[in-house]
Amino acid sequence: MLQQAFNGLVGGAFYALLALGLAVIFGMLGVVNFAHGAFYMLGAFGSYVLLDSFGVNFWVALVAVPVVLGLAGVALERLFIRRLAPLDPLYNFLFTFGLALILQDLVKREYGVQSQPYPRPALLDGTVDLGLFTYPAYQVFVLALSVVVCAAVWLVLTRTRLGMIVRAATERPELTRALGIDVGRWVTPVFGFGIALAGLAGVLAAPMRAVNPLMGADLIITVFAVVVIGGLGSIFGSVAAGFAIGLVSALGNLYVPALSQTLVFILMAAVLLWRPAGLFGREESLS
Amino acid sequence: MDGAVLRAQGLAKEFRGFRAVDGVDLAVAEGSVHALVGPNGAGKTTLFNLLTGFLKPSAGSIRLGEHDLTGRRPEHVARLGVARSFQITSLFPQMTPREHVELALASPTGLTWRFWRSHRTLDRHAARAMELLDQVGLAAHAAIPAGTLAYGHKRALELALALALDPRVLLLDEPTAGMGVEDVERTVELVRKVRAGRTVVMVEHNMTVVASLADRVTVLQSGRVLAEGPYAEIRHDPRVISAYLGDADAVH
Amino acid sequence: MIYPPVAMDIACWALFACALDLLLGFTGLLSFGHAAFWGGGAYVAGLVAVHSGLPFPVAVLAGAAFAAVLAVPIGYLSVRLRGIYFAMVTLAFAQMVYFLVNQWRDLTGGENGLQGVPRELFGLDLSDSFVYYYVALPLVLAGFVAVWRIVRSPFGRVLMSIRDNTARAQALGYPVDRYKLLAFVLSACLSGLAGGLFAIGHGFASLESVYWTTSGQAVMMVVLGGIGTLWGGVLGAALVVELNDYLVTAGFEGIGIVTGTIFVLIVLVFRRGIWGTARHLLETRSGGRGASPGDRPPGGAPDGSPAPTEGVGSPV
Amino acid sequence: AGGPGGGGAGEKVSDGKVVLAVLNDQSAVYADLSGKSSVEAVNMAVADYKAKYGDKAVAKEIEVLSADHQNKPEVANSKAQELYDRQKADLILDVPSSAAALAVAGVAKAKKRLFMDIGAATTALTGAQCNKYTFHYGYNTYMLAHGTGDTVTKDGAKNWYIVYPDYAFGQDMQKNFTAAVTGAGGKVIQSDPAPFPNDNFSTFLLKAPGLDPKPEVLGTMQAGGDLVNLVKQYNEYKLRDKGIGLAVGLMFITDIHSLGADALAGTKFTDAWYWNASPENRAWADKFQAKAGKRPSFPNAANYSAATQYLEAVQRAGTDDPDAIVKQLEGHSFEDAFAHNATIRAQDHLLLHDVYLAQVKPASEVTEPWDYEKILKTIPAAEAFQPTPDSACKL
Amino acid sequence: MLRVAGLSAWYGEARVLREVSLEVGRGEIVTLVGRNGAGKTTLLRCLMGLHARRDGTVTLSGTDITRLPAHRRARLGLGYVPDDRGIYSTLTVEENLTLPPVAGPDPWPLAKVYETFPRLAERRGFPGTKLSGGEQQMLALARVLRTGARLLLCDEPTEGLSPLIVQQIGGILREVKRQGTTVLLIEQNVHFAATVADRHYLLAEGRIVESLDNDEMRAREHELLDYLGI
Ligand SMILES: Nc1ncnc2c1ncn2[C@@H]1O[C@H](COP(=O)(O)OP(=O)(O)OP(=O)(O)O)[C@@H](O)[C@H]1O
Ligand SMILES: Nc1ncnc2c1ncn2[C@@H]1O[C@H](COP(=O)(O)OP(=O)(O)OP(=O)(O)O)[C@@H](O)[C@H]1O
Ligand SMILES: [Mg+2]
Ligand SMILES: [Mg+2]
Repeated sequence: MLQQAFNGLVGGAFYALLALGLAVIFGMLGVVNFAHGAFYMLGAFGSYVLLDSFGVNFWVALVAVPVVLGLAGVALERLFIRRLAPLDPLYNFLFTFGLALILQDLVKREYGVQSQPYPRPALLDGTVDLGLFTYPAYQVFVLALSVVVCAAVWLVLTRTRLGMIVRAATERPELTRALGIDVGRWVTPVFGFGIALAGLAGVLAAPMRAVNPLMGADLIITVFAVVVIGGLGSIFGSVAAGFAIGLVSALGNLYVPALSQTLVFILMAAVLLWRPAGLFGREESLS
Repeated sequence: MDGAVLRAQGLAKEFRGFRAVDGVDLAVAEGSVHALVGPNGAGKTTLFNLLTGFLKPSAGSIRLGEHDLTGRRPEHVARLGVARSFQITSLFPQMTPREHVELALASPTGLTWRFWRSHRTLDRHAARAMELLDQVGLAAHAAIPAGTLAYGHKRALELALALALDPRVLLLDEPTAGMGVEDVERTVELVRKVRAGRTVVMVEHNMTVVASLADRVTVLQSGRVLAEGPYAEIRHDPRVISAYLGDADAVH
Repeated sequence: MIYPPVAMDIACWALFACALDLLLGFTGLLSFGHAAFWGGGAYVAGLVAVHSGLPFPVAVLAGAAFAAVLAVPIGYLSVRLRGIYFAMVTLAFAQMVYFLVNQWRDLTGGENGLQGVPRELFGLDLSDSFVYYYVALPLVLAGFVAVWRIVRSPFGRVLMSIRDNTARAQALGYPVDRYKLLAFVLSACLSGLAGGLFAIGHGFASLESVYWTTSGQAVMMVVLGGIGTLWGGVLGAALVVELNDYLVTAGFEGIGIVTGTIFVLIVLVFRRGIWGTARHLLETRSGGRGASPGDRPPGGAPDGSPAPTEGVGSPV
Repeated sequence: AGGPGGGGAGEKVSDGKVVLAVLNDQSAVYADLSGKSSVEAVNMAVADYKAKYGDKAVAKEIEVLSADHQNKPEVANSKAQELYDRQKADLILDVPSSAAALAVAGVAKAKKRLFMDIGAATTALTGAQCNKYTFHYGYNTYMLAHGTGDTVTKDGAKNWYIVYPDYAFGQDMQKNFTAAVTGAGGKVIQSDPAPFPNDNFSTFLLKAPGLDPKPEVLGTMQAGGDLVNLVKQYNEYKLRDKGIGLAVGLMFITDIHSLGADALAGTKFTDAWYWNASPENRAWADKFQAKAGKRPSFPNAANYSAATQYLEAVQRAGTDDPDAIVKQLEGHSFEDAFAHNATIRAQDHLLLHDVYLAQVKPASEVTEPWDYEKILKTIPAAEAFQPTPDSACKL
Repeated sequence: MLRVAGLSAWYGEARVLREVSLEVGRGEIVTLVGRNGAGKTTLLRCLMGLHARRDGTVTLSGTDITRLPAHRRARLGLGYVPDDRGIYSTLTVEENLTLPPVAGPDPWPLAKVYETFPRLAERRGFPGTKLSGGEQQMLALARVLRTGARLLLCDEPTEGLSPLIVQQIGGILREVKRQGTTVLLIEQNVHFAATVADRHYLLAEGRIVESLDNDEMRAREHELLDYLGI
């Protein structure tokens, strides 16, 4: 049971990282990034390609892939997202939806739909004794890393001036410029960073999950639900909801398998009825 | 007070521990113009939001004549005859002023549920709409999208909309803010004209307007009623002077 | 000439897209869960046809009615939410319907789909797609007329005002949520009608029809044609279906690359969609300047796309 | 090609040519295990037929078409109509994914043209939804479950824990597997539905060792990406070391190729055909590799075989009239590169043939690319498939 | 300090500013008056670099800033108080205050801001748009004071404020003037304008029609009212 709970947290670690990236991007740019799952997939594929074609190992990939994807995110923001930013958020939602289709199929054309092999890093091949039970070392590593990353991001965004600027730039880009802040300079890296987080989750997934072009497509819907439960744009909420949903779905699989597919969505509907802005979302003022 | 159409009792609103409205008793006499004044942040707009159902009170009750308004939704309150204008303009940017007013005129008719009828049926309100726009001085701008109106014109449209509902009680939140003197005067005239047969409650910082229109003034401070009475009385109340008016005549 | 089964697909999708545009373009609600209604209509129409042997229009209308009924609870819960929240919640509800259809295998056939749906019309032989096409067309047309009528009704006017400024509409005495709900139900009903015709046309209802990609496809058609243009949806549907049909035999492996690229281009450069762009060009040509905003006018996007539906609390 | 009875009097082949259409998934999840490479296989069949009969060939002109159904039943359905009507297809081949296959079967019935399904697993094609013009060729859920369930249980693993994806295919597999295991004297301790698709199976894997009694085999009915996920995680939790073996309901050689042999080493499953099982198989596989650049999966081979048998039937019948062909195929027994000891059962149009129980080799024993399987035994045609036709099937 | 020459601006086809030229000296308070829709707001937006379709030149302390993006202008000491107040709902009151970077030699310390506007101190942890309309107006003004901007561009800063606060703002403007700050003010309230400002520009239909000093303004008040409707 405890072990199951722990296992739920490991699953939650992926949700949390993805939800965090999504929330950072949404919170700061007001963009719901449909392509987030695709970048997760690219993260996994990135590490596969590095290993397969260049013999670059997991540890290097862990750093290099997110960086590269982050840069891609920067370019993406500069070229496209920014243009759509002043319009209804719907347009960026749709833009990234199209982008997701493209990325997915580009990879599919190149590598086919079959899953690609990716070994666990040798260093983490063993198990760790956690006192109450032993657990695969790699999964413990995933959990730990994700907790650290999430905490760090949360601190930066809520406790620093950076977070403040980006929030302001999101809400009123024009006025923010008029107040002396070069909006573009701040928003772009944040977008890149959100994408990098998706990439990081992808790299972490490669050794334990099927690496194929479709790996992000369905996951993203669940992550949407997670983010909504946590409160769209709430950094803390998304991370907390990520871990919580991991936990709940692990236990759900165990006790009510018939509901396991719908559980997240039922939860989401329930949360929204009760708190329309999600668990940690900022409540809207009137009506 | 007898003859009060709108009556609030012990009305309070709390925002996360902050009491913006804190036990307000208010009785608005039928047919009167009642001004609500007070320093910024005193809770006037919040009180309006409570009275019109945009906020749910934390405590207290609201009655409109024989109806209990407490906790009702905004559209319901509007149906019962309480119309409001917004302090911060709130319009349909792509609709023309005329369409705005037509829509407001159609609201009580139930006509708008007919999804199988042509929208031309709304035209039956056109004449009345133009009349109202003319009253507020917008006739010349009747056909351009409201989003491109200058600020003062938007304020005038706000007023026309509230009037279109032909309400029993009209709540105006700073109807003259952002208007030039001429428009202010026109608005004062207008309110004077439309008050016939209805009750007006207005938030206003312009004491000239208050002086010329209001039968009674309620002064709010920190969510509570500080003083109440005719303007002539209130303006000399030392508490009101120190909390709100200051050396008012120097400015207005 | 367009091949009848393809033409029928286009007609059904077009109606679906128009029904969705009623919500997206005219009420400002982006539903990403309309597959639930299209698919729900498909399954119910299929089930009625399979088990009752009634003429197909009856089955199709039953599907539409079911979609409308299904839309009541879903709509009731969702219309209270705004903007992107609404999109995500409808998506979630549709996924619930999807899983339900998948798991309720005895009734729906699960993943295998509901197979062997007959096309029955008083003994008329409809097995030929040509015949079916012409027999079913009036129903589709009736659907279009309904959408067109709704948009140009007093009710439609209120929807547009809700789209532009919800709080204001409320203050004018309009019970906003109820209007939104009725719009949602009408839109769902017409989507169900389209889905039912589609299912009868193909002779089966598939799980695919309730999957979120179906919702995505419909949204794409609307955007391609032009949000809030109504007829744009027809154009979008025709293009998407034809394009898919072409790609199926073109031997090109990346269908997503093509559709995705088109989508992205539309969003980036032809935001008004095809119909919207054409209409705009026509308007500017004929000297009708209307309001041609240079900068961003306050509120709503310049191109007739829905303004973000924000409440009173939003900064002005 | 052309409609039934189409073509002028005395003309044996409608429109003067025979049209074969491969309708399968060329862009979605099943693209790799069959897809375009199966089109290649069908081309090989055509070439072989022409070479074999030369001038005597009834089908002088043969055209091979292909279309991508993207794994969507609607697309499969529309495309099938178009293929039969406009492109004058005489035969549609492959159609993986049961939903699409059933949809095409409906079209075949309505248009009275032939359809030989290879990729789909559902027994409904030869059961409730069977029809005169539809044939099921290669494998089905019964054969997969019984081959593995029965043999593995008889080999000593009595206690099973089954995890299956919660959709039609998975549910069918679970039912068939349970029947097979129980029939062989084993016991299914528990079977759990898993979400589909799913990327995290740890709940089930953690639970397995704690079941009472402890299962000896974990039977998984997952396919494609889900299977890969499950196996990766199975290894991570080191269940094999804990005495829980792995049996897979449905596995294609492409799955082994993508996971690497070591990840699956020791896993048992039923394979409809294996390229390196016999010199004959291998000979054909070499020819295939020369064209397609890779070793064939069993659907590749089955497509070749189905096309060949169809053309042979045309040759025997002397016409491409569908009803005549059906008569030729029903009850026909034959032997080719794919099908050994094969018969097409007349009552339900199911192809019965020998299949293999296979085990994945550890990487150390893999001697050449794609050399992943050790054939444990051949399951004879009579045992491999349902012994009696489904009574729901009325042709 | 500020020199504007030949400024024109358009919304689509409609020209709303026509060849506007004006000058504001260092340490001066100058108001722009004119009826609703005259183009006052548009003029400020042009000065701030927020309006794309414009023509003409703008010079700040001898530097040509016509082509500079808005944020560079702000860095040069332009402080903008928009007519809609421009308060961020996602930022707290205090964050709203500290958001813009310091842009002048002697910015107001936060303590001084709070001392001047005690209401803001009370609500410092609340989201900015949860403030009342008047409080938001104070916040918008306080925000640019804190940056120490050298030239304030204020679009109707007294709108919706209580008489007491209006007097207070008058005091503040006079004080910043003493410190050498320049102010360009849009004002509908002629009395108020006359009490704080040195000079006035009259704007009508996108043109500067007159430039008046305080005495002229007072003397011709009635004539102006009739003529311009202000
Ligand atoms: N939704 C809300 N959440 C939190 N605080 C609020 C909210 N709405 C209003 N307040 C606070 O309640 C107090 C009263 O606000 P209100 O808008 O009623 O003032 P007001 O009297 O109308 O002032 P003004 O004359 O400046 O418009 C203010 O301090 C404001 O900050
Ligand atoms: N976004 C826009 N699109 C088209 N026209 C506009 C737009 N914004 C303003 N206008 C027009 O430009 C003219 C000048 O507007 P501006 O806002 O500058 O006036 P103003 O003098 O500030 O008025 P007020 O005192 O009411 O605020 C007005 O006629 C207005 O209708
Ligand atoms: Mg107020
Ligand atoms: Mg202005």
